[in-house]
Amino acid sequence: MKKIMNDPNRVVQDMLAGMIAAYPNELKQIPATTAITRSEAPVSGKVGLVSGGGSGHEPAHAGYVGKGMLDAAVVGEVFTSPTPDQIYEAIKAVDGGKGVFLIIKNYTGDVLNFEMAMELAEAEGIQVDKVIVNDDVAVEDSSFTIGRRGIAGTVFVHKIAGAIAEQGATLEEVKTVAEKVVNQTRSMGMALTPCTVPAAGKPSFHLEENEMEIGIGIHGEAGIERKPITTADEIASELTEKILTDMDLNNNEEVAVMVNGLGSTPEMELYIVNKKVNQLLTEKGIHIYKTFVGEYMTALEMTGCSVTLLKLDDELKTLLDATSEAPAFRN
Amino acid sequence: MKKIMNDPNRVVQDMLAGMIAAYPNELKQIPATTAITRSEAPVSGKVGLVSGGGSGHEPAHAGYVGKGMLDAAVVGEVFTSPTPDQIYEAIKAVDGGKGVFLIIKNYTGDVLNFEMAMELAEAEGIQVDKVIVNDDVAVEDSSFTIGRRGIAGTVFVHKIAGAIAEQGATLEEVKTVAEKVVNQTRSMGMALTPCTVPAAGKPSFHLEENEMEIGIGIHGEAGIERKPITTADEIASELTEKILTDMDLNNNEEVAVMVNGLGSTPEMELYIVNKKVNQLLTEKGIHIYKTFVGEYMTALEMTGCSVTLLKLDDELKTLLDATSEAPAFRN
Amino acid sequence: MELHVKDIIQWLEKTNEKIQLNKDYLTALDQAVGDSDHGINMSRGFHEVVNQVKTKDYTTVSDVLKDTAMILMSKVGGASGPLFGTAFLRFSMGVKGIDPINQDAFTKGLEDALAGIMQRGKATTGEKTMVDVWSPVVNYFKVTTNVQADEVTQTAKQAMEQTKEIMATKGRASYFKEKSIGHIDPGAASSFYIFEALSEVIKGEG
Amino acid sequence: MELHVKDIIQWLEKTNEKIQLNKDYLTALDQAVGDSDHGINMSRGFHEVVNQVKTKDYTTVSDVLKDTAMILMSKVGGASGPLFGTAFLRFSMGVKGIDPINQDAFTKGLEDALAGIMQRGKATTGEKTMVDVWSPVVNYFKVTTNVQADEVTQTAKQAMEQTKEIMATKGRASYFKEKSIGHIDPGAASSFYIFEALSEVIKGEG
Ligand SMILES: Nc1ncnc2c1ncn2[C@@H]1O[C@H](COP(=O)(O)OP(=O)(O)O)[C@@H](O)[C@H]1O
Ligand SMILES: Nc1ncnc2c1ncn2[C@@H]1O[C@H](COP(=O)(O)OP(=O)(O)O)[C@@H](O)[C@H]1O
Ligand SMILES: [Mg+2]
Ligand SMILES: [Mg+2]
Ligand SMILES: [Mg+2]
Ligand SMILES: [Mg+2]
Repeated sequence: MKKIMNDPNRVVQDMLAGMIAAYPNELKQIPATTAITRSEAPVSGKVGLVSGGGSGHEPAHAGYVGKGMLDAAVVGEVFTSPTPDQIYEAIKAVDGGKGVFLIIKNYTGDVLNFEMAMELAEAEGIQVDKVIVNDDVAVEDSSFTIGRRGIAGTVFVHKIAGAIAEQGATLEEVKTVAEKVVNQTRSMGMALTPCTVPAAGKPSFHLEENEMEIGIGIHGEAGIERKPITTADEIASELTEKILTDMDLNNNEEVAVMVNGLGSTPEMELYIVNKKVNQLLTEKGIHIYKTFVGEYMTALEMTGCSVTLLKLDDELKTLLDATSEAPAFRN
Repeated sequence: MKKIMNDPNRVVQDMLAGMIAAYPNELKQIPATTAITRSEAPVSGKVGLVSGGGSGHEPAHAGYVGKGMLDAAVVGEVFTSPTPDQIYEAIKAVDGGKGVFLIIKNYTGDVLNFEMAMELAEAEGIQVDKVIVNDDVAVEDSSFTIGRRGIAGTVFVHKIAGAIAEQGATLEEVKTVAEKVVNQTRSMGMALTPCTVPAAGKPSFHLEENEMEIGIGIHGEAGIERKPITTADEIASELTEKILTDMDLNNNEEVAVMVNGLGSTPEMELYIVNKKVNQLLTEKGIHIYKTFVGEYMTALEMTGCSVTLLKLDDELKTLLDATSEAPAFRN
Repeated sequence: MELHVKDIIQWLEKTNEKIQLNKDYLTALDQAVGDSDHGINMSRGFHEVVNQVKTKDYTTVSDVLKDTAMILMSKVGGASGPLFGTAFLRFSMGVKGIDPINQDAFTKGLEDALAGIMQRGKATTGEKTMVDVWSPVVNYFKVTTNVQADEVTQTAKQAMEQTKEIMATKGRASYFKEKSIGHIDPGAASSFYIFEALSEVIKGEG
Repeated sequence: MELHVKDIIQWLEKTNEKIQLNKDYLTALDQAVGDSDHGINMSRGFHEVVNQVKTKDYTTVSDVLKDTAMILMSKVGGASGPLFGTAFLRFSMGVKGIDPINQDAFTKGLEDALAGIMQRGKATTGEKTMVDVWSPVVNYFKVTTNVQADEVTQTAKQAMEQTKEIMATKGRASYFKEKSIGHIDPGAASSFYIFEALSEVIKGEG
């Protein structure tokens, strides 16, 4: 394991200190927690947006805290959901009287911890609602599974729910649009090399020199298939086709595209993937409204990428284009 | 070598196609070249800014093309300076009648190719001037060497020269401010693991499992020292101290800080480095005006980071804060 | 069987020792069917439990267990944190007002704890989770007049090893589908340490 | 010695063959003291030279060399592109109006080429660059009444190997300081192939 760190058990604390040092006017840390809020939180008369999860996915989630996006992000240990007490502190800190909305990725740990925090907050009389993001089509979505994982598509939920909340929408309106985004977002990823949790010290899985894994999760959870590495075009096609199979997308409909790097993949390669994704969609008559290429939801230093499609309508386009001042999402 | 690509000899073409596909309204490619300009180029009455260099440093340089920053970036093969004919095409394409300014990193190849292009353009009656960026304090700056390399600090030159050009400054004014930035910018980097040029197929150097290299170049050129990996705090201190030794920075002066990832380093680790950089500067009474943490000037999938300090005055602060619409630098 | 505050604390301490000792092993189990953090999570949680619990003067078993619950809840994280937290919280509530606790009270506590896990995790047996260890242990306590330390360990151990054969349908391991077969569930293993520690406490008090 | 258009084209073809054959070797040399691209750069450049030159009908040696220069300039990139480009451009200018070229003309061309490299690269001998091969070869041509193919190869080869001993003070290799010692300079090696190819052409017509 080669990492630039001090104590592997203190990476989260050190990272948060480094973030606050970088954005002293924009972000603040809730004392004695690993939760980060916008400096002006709570914004009165605005629904507060809280997301979070394990760390190791940077810039998710703290990088998306800012005007037009999240009010707070709760940061867990590496790949470990934050605990209810921390989430509860974040909820209290961003409650501006109009309720608080939680954006949760569909992992057992995240769901349990956020739900417990929600119960604590409701017991204190704070109005809380939530959405659970499950965009990863690599996992079967049936009643026999715990359902799909939340991956890079979560960033679209942050952006769009954040935009409508910023406009003064009610908790219910925020929930409605967030659910729409969740319903219209699909993603899938793949990896070439594993990543190492700092405190574990060893790679979380192994791939042969010529192998890749299609459908892998952002914590290294099993994907659909391990097979020899193919070309960027074939990888892009496989991810895109799998997503399209699961999406109700017609000719002439509009999408936002995200080609997301998992950590170690050079941006050059992400653009190479985007070339093919763009070509495939264009051939099918699908109109690409906006494209995002970069690192939005990583898995430490995993090598690989994911593709996300978000089906748009006029409402979502306006919200996607709205100003965001979050450090990791400026437009 | 595990890379997401099609033909290793076509990575640059594929990448550029993917970039244009991502930003069809913002960027365009000069036909039959590997040069990218803003879609509105040439902007009449504005000095045209051209930079570039080998590819593999993404988002540099094409990611910095946009209103408020560069007018064009000329993209060479991986780690290989672009050729004079390509640079010449870019110069012609962004000449809005007020002259063209070249931002060149101090490598023999870049300097030779850009200078030859400059001669070609001047022969055609285009007014051209240039600045050579040499921020890397890992290299001795003496008459016995070819001088310091240009690394991540180049992005500050793009940003600030871009801002003043956007305001309608003359070629001479652009040059004056660009030279000021070059004089007031210092950087140094380090690496934990090497990178592989796609067409070469093999890592460009080797580091032992417990080794790091301090002062390494962004193409893997030798640094100052190879030694066992130390803590993030020690790495941050070593880079920062070396930079400060070479900078004329007094108590109460202001700087911009950039903690740049070389490709594979998780953002988490960059923030851990920033924590210490921030602390060191603060202890010395140096005021941090703005901090940039992320991947600005990479070396394919090299693991490591660099620290850059830019000494600011009121003029530079205003220009640093000016709006940029470049895909990789939004503010 | 009669457990006083000091026995419960000893139980927690012994659990902690085992978890620290097997931290890397638990993480390795989670590497096979999860995200490589279970040992780290449990180690962080129980370390803190032991650290905090020993600084206080407790008069009731219920209070010790309640603090344990709150600490696990706020220190472990992931899926196992709220689950073990809920388990100890329900246990604490189940034995409230009883001190020291005899086998009946302990059984009631365990039963409530298991119900808590199952409810919180929406899980049942046969899904390759900690439930697959808690359930047979609870059952053993319910059907056995005179609980034997070795039988507790035995029951928990067998149950833990049995999770190897199961295909996960809950938690992160469920993403691994068939590939989850052949590996012990990490939460089952840490539950085993909890019961092995318990058995040693029971043995100690004779 | 008398070189016609066809001989010059053969020279370029033979150079290309050698460079393609040794592409990985040149890149490996650049790995030690540079950025791992020299073989790739030269291979791309000479491949294109040979491709384009064979499609045209040339009447003068100068024109072949001029096209070669322009193609190298626009295809090689890096430091070596403008340097080899300049070399062939000056060569072309130096032999303008002379066809076929005899030893004197060739020597004049080579001399101008070297001057071009040195001027463009602000380099002199002893800096571990291609200059350290071009310079002794030019010198050999200047002082030898009757140029011998084997002596050309010999001179270039020795000079190339000699670059091992030099500490680089120009180009990317200069960053490696003392560490550059012990490695052949990549541009010196590709220059050697150029002269080895030349020697084979001279021998063929000899
Ligand atoms: N729904 C559930 N019900 C009961 N136990 C569960 C459930 N989901 C997960 N677990 C238990 O939690 C363990 C994983 O814990 P841990 O690795 O700490 O959390 P995470 O999976 O969030 O990384 C599993 O081994 C399993 O025993
Ligand atoms: N200033 C210079 N003068 C003469 N030759 C030089 C100079 N700088 C570099 N070279 C030659 O160029 C070669 C490197 O070429 P190449 O690897 O293609 O370019 P780059 O160094 O830009 O990657 C060196 O081996 C050396 O022979
Ligand atoms: Mg986890
Ligand atoms: Mg190069
Ligand atoms: Mg886990
Ligand atoms: Mg080179």
